[in-house]
Amino acid sequence: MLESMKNLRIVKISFSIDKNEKEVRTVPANIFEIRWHGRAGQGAKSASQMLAEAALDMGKYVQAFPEYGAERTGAPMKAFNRISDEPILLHSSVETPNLVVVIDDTLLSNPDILAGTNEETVLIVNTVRSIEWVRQKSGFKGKICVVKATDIALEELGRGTPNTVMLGAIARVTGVIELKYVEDKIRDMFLKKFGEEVVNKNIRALHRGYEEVTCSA
Amino acid sequence: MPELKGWKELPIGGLIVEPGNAKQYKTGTWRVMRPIYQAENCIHCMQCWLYCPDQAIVVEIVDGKPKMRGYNYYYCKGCGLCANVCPKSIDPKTKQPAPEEKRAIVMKPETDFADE
Amino acid sequence: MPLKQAITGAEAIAYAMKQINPDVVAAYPITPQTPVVEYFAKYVADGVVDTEMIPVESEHSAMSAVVGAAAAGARAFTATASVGLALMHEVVFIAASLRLPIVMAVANRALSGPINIHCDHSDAMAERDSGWIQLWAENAQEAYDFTVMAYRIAEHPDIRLPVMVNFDGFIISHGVEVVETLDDEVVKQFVGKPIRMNSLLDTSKPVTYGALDLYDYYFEHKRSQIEAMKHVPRVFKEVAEEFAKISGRKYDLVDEYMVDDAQYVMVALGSTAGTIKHTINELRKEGKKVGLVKPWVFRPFPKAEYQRILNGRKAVVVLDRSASFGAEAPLYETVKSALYEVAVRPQMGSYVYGLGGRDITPAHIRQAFEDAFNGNLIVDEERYLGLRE
Amino acid sequence: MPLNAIELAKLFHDKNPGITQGHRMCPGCAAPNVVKFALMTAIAKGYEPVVGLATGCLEVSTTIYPYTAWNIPYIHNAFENVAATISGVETAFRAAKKRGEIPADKKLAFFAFAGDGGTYDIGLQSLSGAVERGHKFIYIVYDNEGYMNTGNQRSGSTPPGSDTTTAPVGKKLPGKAQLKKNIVEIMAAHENVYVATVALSEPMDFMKKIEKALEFDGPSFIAAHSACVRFWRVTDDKAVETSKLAVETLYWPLYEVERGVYRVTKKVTNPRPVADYIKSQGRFKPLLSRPDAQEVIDEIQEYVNRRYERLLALEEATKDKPIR
Repeated sequence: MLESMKNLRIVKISFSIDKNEKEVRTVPANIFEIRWHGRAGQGAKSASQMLAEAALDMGKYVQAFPEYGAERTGAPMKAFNRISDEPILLHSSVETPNLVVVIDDTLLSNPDILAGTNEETVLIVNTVRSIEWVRQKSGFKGKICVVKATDIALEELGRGTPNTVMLGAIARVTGVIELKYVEDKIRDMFLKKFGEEVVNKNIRALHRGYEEVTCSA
Repeated sequence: MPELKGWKELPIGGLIVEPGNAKQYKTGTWRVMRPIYQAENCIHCMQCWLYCPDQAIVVEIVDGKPKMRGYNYYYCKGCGLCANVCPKSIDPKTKQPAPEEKRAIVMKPETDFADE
Repeated sequence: MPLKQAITGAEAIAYAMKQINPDVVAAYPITPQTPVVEYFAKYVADGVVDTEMIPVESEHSAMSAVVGAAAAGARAFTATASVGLALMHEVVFIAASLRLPIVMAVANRALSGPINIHCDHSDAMAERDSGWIQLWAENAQEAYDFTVMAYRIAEHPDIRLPVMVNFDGFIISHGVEVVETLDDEVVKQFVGKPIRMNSLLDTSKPVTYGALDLYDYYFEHKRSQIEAMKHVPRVFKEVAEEFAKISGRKYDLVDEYMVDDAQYVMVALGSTAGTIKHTINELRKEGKKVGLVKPWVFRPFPKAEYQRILNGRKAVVVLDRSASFGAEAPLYETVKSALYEVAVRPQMGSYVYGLGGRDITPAHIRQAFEDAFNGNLIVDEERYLGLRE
Repeated sequence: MPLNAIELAKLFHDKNPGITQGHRMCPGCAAPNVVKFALMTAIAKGYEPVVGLATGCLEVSTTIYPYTAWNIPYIHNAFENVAATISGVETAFRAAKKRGEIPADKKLAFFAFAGDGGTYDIGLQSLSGAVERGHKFIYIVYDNEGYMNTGNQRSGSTPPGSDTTTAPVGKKLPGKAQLKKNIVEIMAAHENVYVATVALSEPMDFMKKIEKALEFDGPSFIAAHSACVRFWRVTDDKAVETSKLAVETLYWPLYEVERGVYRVTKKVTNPRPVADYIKSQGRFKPLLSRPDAQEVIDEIQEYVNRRYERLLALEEATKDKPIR
């Protein structure tokens, strides 16, 4: 048993819905939980992992884990994150996420999207449609944010991989990760393999996600 | 049989660390037929030595050449393979079994030697 | 400098093995162990290690090959899970009885059938009497640490037994967590050079491995195997103490969490222990005197520790992630049997949970604790958490 | 200089060739000679042998604790995994050499011995895997066509009509109905391999093939005709004679396949009828008293003829055409 693990205290993670409105939310215990919805092969698992790594660099404790079945490419899948200022002991699955991220808007009518959510939960969706459309499609009651992540990715990267854009949106909406740490991760991952240009493209995509995400009031 | 040792005295893992110690084990007691070597008929071709499954043929090197010197009965199980592969067991003319007095190896019942 | 990394348990183990740079790795892929082999194969392919890797055609051959390699004096490693471990079963026993210091990581997964790829402990429990030392990791950190410590225990001249490092399939193997890894050089120093004994490659001292051992000697050899296990607690503690010096992380035979004043103590293996700790934190805030005693070492079973810790507690609740059909669940049975000899026996309750990867949540753990608080434990009744009736 | 009895006697008259006296194989058993021929060749050629053994007669009889009839490094692991086991030993050797822990010029020869049960049947996967991976080792099956260690049960190698306890010749059935599995072709199909058949009655051919195997850069598989005098129901002195008959009737053709190139190493121009081989052994006696005996013999004869023709054709067709 680590010394630091003893005497856990309740911590609060602050996150902003938009620039003007600051809100402090008490998450279950001291952990911020994210659930990702995507299709196998779309990169939700990598995105959750990258988010965990960026949060680690910020001095947080993190978890990232996908839900595994025997599904193949294209099947709906989920991935999860936990982020905390304290070591995370929990090893159960995420039941009441603070944030739900949907990588593919064709999944919105899937009732799984709403599982364990309440009005405090935030939903971020990669879609070209409107917030209203998302609300109608999903029946979600809480805060909804939308970002055209695939379009942005196509424009910036030439490939429809929305991960980095989504991370930008998450940074903006929740504050659990900060852009500069994600930038560092992008550099770590791509610089050696693909060079400066790919790094810069991804960083641009990340920033556009941050700038272009829009949320309901 | 060696003295049966207690568990603390044995090497770990059931390992045997004394290479080839089966040589202590006498297999000669299994014998019901005994090969008798008749040196005068032997051509020292080493076929008996080559085929003895129990390495019971005694060989000596004389002037750089191997010479058959009979049996190590401590090991010989009496299978008779040596006699079977011995070229002197066959009459070269008739291709029939050679008469005993012409052979280099003759198999005799172990009971013939009961008095030893 | 120790390095904090967000990596999976599988990568943590492969990373430890990279630092150890063993002589031989023989392994066959099986979910959810596969990434361990994949990461390691990449290290080999990139020349980061100079280990000889044997990509065998089955787990049976994986264990057979590491037996051959270890008998040839090599520091050998393999990894498996579930039915892969079951396929090895025969040779798992042979590895222990030949006293070969092999290390094997097991990403614990349910045994078939029906086939299931998720976590439970039925695979390792089926090997609990195989003569292997069993270490059980709660998280990726412990999986890394135990892998670093394993050869020191296995190769110790008083022990010479194989070590199984258990870590929960998917939950730990595929879950990304923060792992503090040590410097390569520190690990290398700590693990040291292999202690080679009775090598098949030493033609000047030929040894015979695996003789036919009949009723006149077999029993004596088993007795000496039993004896080797008795040295494990002492050696484990020595190694753990040294490990604490390089890592700051202190291990023992059991992990005691908030037990000092605890009246209600839970016992569980693996990742669930973390969820229990989390729940204990919540219950403590509510003023409940609860704690956890988790076996870090399950074989040999730290009986004396359990007796010392659990004597006189109000209740002991044991959670098992495997069933023993027609008998009590393995961890419960073991703990209960240990408590037969204590002066003041606690109430006891047996809970089976999580078979085939069924989730276990703080609510389930609370439920089991509630039964204990309410005096509602029946020593001979096995209960189930998260099961639909 | 090719190895022969005289030369070997000079080398080994006062020392054991890996296997020693005091083993408890049946009197007249062929298997110890299979081992002896192989190990003498290796040692004569400057190699130090290391042996792995599958569970079986040879294993049981040579290592009854506290005795071992091996004065060289030896490991028995289990029945079905000798190839995987020796692949681990061989890999450890390469690892140690690479790391400079043993001298670079140390010449070890890794042998795996197994009976037909441990080769044709339960050990086939392990064998195939180890050969596919290309470990440098020599696998030798002493083929006595049944589970003789446990009292003559049928194996994939048992020939039709042979009386075994699990496929006995009965009032209705004529014993095993299936032909012997062609293990040699299975192993040859691994392609980057040296495969050969040997018989005790042809020691020079036997040792030459072991020499080739030692020098071959990869795995080798040797199938040795190995009479079980006890359950083939021949007298104790007949192991070599039976092998000779097997070769002369073409029941056991002597050939080799090196990376797909076939070579019949002993051409038999006037083969004796297979019936001579069958009638020489008591294991076929129950068959011979059945009215359908001739049918079974004819079937075997037909198979033997065709196989030999095929081998000659393959020799012709694959000449100078190694598969890799």
